[in-house]
Amino acid sequence: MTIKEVITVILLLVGCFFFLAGTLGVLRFPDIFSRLHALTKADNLGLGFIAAGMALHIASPLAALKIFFIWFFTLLASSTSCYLIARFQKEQDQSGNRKEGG
Amino acid sequence: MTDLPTSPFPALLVGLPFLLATLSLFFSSKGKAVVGLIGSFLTALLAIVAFVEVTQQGTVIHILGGWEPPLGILLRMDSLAAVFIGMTALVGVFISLYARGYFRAQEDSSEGFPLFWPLWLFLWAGLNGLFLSNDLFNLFVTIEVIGICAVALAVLSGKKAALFAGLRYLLAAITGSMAYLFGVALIYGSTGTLDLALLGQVLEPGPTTTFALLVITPGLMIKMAGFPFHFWLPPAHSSAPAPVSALLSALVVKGAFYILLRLWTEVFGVSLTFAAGQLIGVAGAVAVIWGSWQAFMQTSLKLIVAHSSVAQLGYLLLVFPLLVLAPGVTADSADWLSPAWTAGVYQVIAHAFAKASFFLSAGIIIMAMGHDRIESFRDLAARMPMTVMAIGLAGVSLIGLPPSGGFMAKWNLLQGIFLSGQWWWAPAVLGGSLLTASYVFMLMRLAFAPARKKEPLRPVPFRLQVFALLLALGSFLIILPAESLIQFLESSQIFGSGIESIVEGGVYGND
Amino acid sequence: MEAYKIYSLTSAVLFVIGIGGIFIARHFIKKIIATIIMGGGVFLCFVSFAERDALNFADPVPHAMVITGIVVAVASAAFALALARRIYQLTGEESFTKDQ
Amino acid sequence: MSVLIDGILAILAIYLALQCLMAQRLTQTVFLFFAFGLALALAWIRLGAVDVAIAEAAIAAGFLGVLLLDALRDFSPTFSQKQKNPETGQNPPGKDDNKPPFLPRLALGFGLGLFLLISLEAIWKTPEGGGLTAASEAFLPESGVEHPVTAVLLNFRAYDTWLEIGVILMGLLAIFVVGGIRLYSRPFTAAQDPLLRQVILFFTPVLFLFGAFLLYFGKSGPGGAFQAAVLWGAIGILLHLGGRPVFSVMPRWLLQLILTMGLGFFLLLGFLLMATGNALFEYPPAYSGIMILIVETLAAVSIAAALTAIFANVNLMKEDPNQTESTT
Repeated sequence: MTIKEVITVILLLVGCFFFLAGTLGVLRFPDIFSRLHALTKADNLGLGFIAAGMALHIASPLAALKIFFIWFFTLLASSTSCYLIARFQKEQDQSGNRKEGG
Repeated sequence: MTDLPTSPFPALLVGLPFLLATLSLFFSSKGKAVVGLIGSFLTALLAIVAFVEVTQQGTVIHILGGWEPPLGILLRMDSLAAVFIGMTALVGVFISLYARGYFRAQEDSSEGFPLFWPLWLFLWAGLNGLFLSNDLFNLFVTIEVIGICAVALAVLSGKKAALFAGLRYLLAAITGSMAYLFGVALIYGSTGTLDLALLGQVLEPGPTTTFALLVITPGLMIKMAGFPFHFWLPPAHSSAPAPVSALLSALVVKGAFYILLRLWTEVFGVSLTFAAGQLIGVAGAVAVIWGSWQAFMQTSLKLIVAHSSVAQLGYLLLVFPLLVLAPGVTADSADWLSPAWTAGVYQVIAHAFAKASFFLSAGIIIMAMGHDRIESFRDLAARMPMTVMAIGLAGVSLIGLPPSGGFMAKWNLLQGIFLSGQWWWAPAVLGGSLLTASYVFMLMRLAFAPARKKEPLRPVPFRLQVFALLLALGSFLIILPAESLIQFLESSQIFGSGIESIVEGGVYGND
Repeated sequence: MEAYKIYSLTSAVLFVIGIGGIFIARHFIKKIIATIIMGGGVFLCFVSFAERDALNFADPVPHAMVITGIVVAVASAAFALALARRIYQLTGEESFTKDQ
Repeated sequence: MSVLIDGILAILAIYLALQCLMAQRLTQTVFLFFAFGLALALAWIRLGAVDVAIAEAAIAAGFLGVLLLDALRDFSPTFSQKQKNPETGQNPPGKDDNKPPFLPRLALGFGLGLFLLISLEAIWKTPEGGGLTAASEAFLPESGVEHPVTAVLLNFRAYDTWLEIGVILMGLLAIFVVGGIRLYSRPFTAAQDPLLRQVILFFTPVLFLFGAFLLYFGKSGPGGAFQAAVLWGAIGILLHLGGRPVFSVMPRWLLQLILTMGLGFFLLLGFLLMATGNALFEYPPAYSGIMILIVETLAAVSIAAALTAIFANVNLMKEDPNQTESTT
């Protein structure tokens, strides 16, 4: 086992750990904001580690670039949708509060 | 099969209505109707030319893309396909003519009506494609084309009842085609070919083939509203606009029947048992009695006609037990095969003409009275003689009285039943005719009864009544060329062939 | 056991789940999804046989058929969905009632 | 090890399908449907069907999922009204009263179980038919493309593909029928969010490029018209959601042309070839590569437009309150 493979395995394991943590967070956290937090932050980090691990494993610059783009687009899409969901929820909460208050 | 004469007509028969339908999308509402009408005439003309070509050359084929089966797809126009295409053309032209007048008379009520034309031409292309297809997967695509167009046409009015019925119809149709596709997957997995002619040679009996039969047959029976799966038909057919009801019951359900007939006789011969034929026969017999009884119990005209479709489709199912030969009987010695096939083909054609005429007449009556409840039919004969006559003639054909096409079908069916010794189907045929006679005569009695107070009738374009009457007359005229038609049909390999059940035993009889 | 067998057996299970869903599920959307699940089972059956028949590459004909089938199934499902939404809009019904 | 992965994936797909149909809330159903589609896509990858995986993920899970999600805006309010306690996901006890009676359910369950056993036996005992791999491989050099699936779709069995493109158009027409044909008459009011707009603007060229890549790459590898079409359709949907409904600013004839040109060109080319003495869709080998590419490109644009129109129309149905009165 070369040092490269060891690093790959470690990166993949760390990535899986973050995914697991993120999933656990989605399942166990109480409200939508903290769930979103778990989902986007931990999962994106996990995906990043796994992408890094795979890039190292394949070890070709073109493939590494492709993998980077996969990670980058996922990051962009998930952060945008997280923001939109959070905003929607906040607006709903505010209008709900207003209704209850008035 | 690839050494048969090639002809461009099969490809044109699918391509032309497709192209015209696409073209009609570019036009305004009025232009759509004009293009649609011209398209109907052109397609019908092409169908007639192709029919003549088949009478002269025998079976013609078109190898699509130049790739021979099993890799490619082959369109095959034998005499059976030619007869079905010709029937579609004749009935289709009359319905198109009627639809033009019908939709023009109520142009204000719904904005979806102009889309009738492209959808109907797409449907026509799908039907032609289905009759010509010789490939299991291509058949799936064509029944999906037909299914989507048929449901879209059925919900054309946008009314609540039509939408519910349409969704039910669509879900049933998707379920049916998915079940069919599952069978196709298994057949492809076990043989590596999709071509019907090749499959007939290479398909081996075994649990896979039997299971494929077990999913394909109910799947197609859902699509043709065979007995336990007929639930979607009456609401869908009765809530659609009149020309659409006519299309759906005269042509669309026949497509699935055609596939079933082809598959049973050409492909599944190896795994069919006598009992399987009997089982589908029972479904047919129950459908005949149940459908006719339900039709008798209805109080509105369109529901009567729709339920009567269930019964008339039951007669088609009754053909199958005659085609499956008992163990030990060969197709050469079975002299009831020819009457059984004649009965099947004539039932399809006669029902197409009669039912189309019936639904178009119902549309006329709704247009005149504003509703179709039969208690206000009193004295209709004096006020709308042509329409009542069309209903009467169509009814006579449905009952099967001579000299109608329906008589030809039922007489041959009875002949086949007695020649084959399967006398137990006879009561169903006779009982069905009796019940049909009951509701047709009930309608006639009402139409001729004097009325105490007359409802005012709105005027109906004269042309519409003529088209309905012509279709009803058509269901009588079709017996004139009977002899040459049967001779023509016998030139195809499939007509008159029986299914020699090799395996003995139960329905699931390969063990 | 070869890998394709696992999937071809799964296909039967998915098909049955789909059929059951069409009968038992009440809400329109669930019925529509059930047809897609049923289709998924059928397509899995095709593709697993393609994998079994692989030489230099997997059998392309089932792949092509499945792509066609997916598109056709989605078109039908989209139509069914439009019908369901329209029904809900007009009547407020989300499932078939007894009299309809 | 690989059997383990396949087994887990199979169990996951079955579990998700069951959960999807048994979920209490519609939202759960739809999201589990996404998950089910992705599980199936993984299964396709495991089976070496990359084209199918892209198609499944993009069309079945992606596009249909988006439509279902959009439909939730209609359905979910009443559903949460019926269900008093949506947060916990618990079912209130009074909800089960409209379930069908016990005996038919038992009979149905029994029948389905029996059917499952028979089907498992049939699949287990399926003889090896050999498929058409050898035939496709033999004719692949003559087809004009190097990727076998594209060769089957666009050349060997082009007829099915042509009909299928027709089915999409018919589906669109059918949805018009349901929603009324006053299409694109109303502008869609989109979320006015600066971030969303910027992200959509960023994704538009990316998706376009990626779609074009898939389209061109379909000649030699997984990809092709349908996959590209969904990506391009996604552009249309995103622009629509971001407040730039492309179709509403387009003249009607242009829209109709875009919607029908894939189908029309496919067929007209076929007729042209027939006029020169070939069969329908019989491409001369020397030109088949370029012909297939043109057909694919136009078909992809048409399908993309149709997908966008399906989405936009389903949306518009909701915005149109005065139709309700006119047709009831």
